[in-house]
Amino acid sequence: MPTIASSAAEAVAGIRDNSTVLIGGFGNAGQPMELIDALLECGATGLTVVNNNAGQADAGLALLIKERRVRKIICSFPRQSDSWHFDAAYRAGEIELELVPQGNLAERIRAAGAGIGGFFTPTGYGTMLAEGKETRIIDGRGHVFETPIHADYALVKAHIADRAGNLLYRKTARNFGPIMAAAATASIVQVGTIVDTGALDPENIVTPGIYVNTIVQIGAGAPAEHEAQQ
Amino acid sequence: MPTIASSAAEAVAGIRDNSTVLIGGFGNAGQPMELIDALLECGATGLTVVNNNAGQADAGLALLIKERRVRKIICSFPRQSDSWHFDAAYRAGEIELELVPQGNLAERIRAAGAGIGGFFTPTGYGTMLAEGKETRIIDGRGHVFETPIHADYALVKAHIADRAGNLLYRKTARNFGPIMAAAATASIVQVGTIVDTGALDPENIVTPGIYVNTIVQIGAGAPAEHEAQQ
Amino acid sequence: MNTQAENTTGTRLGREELAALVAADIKAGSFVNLGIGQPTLVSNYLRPEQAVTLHTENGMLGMGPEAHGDEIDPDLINAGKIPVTEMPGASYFHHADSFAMMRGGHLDVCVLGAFQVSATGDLANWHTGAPDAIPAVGGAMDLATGAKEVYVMMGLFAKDGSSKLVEACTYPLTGVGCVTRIYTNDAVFLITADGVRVRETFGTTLAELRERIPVPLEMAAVG
Amino acid sequence: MNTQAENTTGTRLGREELAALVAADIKAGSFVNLGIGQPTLVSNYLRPEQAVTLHTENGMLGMGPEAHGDEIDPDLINAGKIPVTEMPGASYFHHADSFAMMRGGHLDVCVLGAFQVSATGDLANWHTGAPDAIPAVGGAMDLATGAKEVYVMMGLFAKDGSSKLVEACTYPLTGVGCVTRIYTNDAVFLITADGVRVRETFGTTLAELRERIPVPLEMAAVG
Repeated sequence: MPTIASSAAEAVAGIRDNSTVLIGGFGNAGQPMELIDALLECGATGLTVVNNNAGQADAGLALLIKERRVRKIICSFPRQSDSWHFDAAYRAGEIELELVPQGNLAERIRAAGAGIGGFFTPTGYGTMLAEGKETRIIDGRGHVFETPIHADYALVKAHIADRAGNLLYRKTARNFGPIMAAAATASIVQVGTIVDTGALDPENIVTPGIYVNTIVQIGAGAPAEHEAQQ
Repeated sequence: MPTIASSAAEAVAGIRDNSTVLIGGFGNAGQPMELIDALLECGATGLTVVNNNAGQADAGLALLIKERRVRKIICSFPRQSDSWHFDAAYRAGEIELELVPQGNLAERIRAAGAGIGGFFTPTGYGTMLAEGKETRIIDGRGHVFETPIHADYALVKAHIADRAGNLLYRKTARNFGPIMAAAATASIVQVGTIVDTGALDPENIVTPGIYVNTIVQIGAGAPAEHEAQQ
Repeated sequence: MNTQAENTTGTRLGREELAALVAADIKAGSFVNLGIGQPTLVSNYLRPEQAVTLHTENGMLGMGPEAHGDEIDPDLINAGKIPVTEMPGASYFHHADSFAMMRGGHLDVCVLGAFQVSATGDLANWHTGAPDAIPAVGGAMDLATGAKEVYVMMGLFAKDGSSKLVEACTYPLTGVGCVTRIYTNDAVFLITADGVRVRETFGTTLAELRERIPVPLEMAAVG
Repeated sequence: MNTQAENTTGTRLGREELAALVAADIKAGSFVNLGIGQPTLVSNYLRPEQAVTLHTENGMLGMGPEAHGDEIDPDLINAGKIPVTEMPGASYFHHADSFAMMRGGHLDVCVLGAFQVSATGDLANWHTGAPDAIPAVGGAMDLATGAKEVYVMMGLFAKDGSSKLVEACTYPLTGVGCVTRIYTNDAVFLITADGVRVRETFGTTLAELRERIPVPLEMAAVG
């Protein structure tokens, strides 16, 4: 059974220095903004962060980077028009970047949750992102060996949770949430709504509660037209 | 867009000799019995079949094996109290058996659909089922290298399809269906009900229509209390 | 650990008592997979306040008791292909997701039967190794490899009187170094990095066990 | 293939005409991913009767046109982070499932921009290779590697007049041997096992192209 925290601050209070933290979201969709803000407030530093991007503008992950809390970032697309805090930290040599093709990033996170020790993927073969990596020709096609990305924590935004931790997401805000929840030792999830156990149709659960450790309800959450079905 | 076949016979008519065929189901749940019967009728032989079991009693896959249409079976649990047709074929040396731990079987099928060239799994390490296979110690733990199981066809039973091929399953009848549909060049799906495109909630689709080539509606299908939501 | 204070009770445990003991040892809130056969009995002794969630590897969390009469739904079965029921908070998923859950170490406890367990926790429970046997493994290797804790329930002695707790398994292995506890009618054993420890005995003594079991045995420290 | 009968038209294609040409070439019923930038224009020219299903790698099949006004939903965006809409028959899935769909070869066509394409279909479209550039790859390598057909849309010549269709890419590669067609304002090229074939030209000739492009060129057989 997950813990239900009363605030984002309480939800992230256990995050220690030098942790690896998966942070969900693609653009603003599915980004656990209140949990990231709370992580900034709690002061944990020396973090390894895994996210599709490396922060945008002056909010969320960008502020964590600005404050030099992030020692290393593993992501697919750091450089954006408004990634100035990452750009500055990177050019100053104050953040380590591991650049991973987006699908390899997703599959490596999935592998961690699924107990896979590593896998061969065709993506990236023959490119500079495969340099130094083991390669293998399988059925005539070049493949690169990629390893799982395990993490101490995942910060995830979902739409609705029940008290058993089962999660529903909303549209393309689903993105990295389900695989990150499964890959972390402890998953911390912010949701718009918490409903009683039994209120969600078991056929439609996207993240089973086994992957969820802490839930916190934040604000009015996402639009409410997608209600729990039963 | 999938083809909507008017009968199981029409749905399987394209299956050629020496094909590899994934067959869904765990026990009777999710077993595409009418498609298997039609496969028996259509006469295709020299098949490689992938299923969790190797047929039970005097029906379905057991009859395919009895008629010596199956050259090789890849499965996790062939021997059961009523697997007499498999037992006889096996003892006569008339069927090849590739025995795979159930989770490795599922992951190998998933890998085929996901374009993964192979993966290291801890399951089976140090056992006779790893003999002759590549092994590797990863983070202090023994792993076995397993390869994807690609197939020409998948025979799957789902609960409801829309005309775009999106599928819902029912309870534990989901089992191998979604990963088999993704792993085959052509997926043939029997369902209880076909609804118009747009009648299913996009949040709840289990198998997206991209993985479905042929649909056939069979009988009254499964119990109807789990209706399409929108 | 609530039974460690009294390391020996007067009589050998029956089948149901053993299931009750395993059930009582499972921590509240655990996610558990119970293997086919004797381990399934454990579910009868889980108390609602333990809030244990049962996993069945054919794609479900929140499995309820066996279904009877009108409850029977052919689409809702467990790994032993027995009709079961659904608890509030249940979820369904496909086979790859289900075994990912196991392999990924998300289940707290898995309870399995066994032919033999070695002093280092190797498990043999899927194949007799007889030359004419048709092998069938199912999910046994996945279960043995995946769960955080693997509890074995078995008779301590084979029909010929030989110990099933052995120095090294002679039957084909299911998993290497995976078993953490062995529950038998005669005693409970803990497999530790320092060797096999006897947590408690039922109608027998450490000395008697040492005579019949070809593995160094010590009593567990009482905690 | 409907344009093969007339291999040359009078004038260089505009941006919109090129998008229309690509759209017309996509087979009915295809599953297609349109890359960020110029390829996105193609969606404006897909006809409803083509029944093309659009994939966006951030977890959706059945993506509709860009959302405007009240349609805008911050939870429904495309890979370029632009609000979009949902078509009947859409489905949502997580990132690993979405890229499994791509990597597994289930998309019929992916349309991408490019810095350079080689005569053997190598693609360079993610990184200028400038020493001070901060690299960002996103889903480019996954798209290039996964789709059954990779169509590139690009200007044929760089600002300095050099050909972007090259013998070997000088920019860092996105994928090896993955491009099957190149759509430019001047000509359409097919990458075949026998070399580069010119399917049609727009306001130029094979002879003119041969002068400026450092790759052996032949006209495609008209079929």
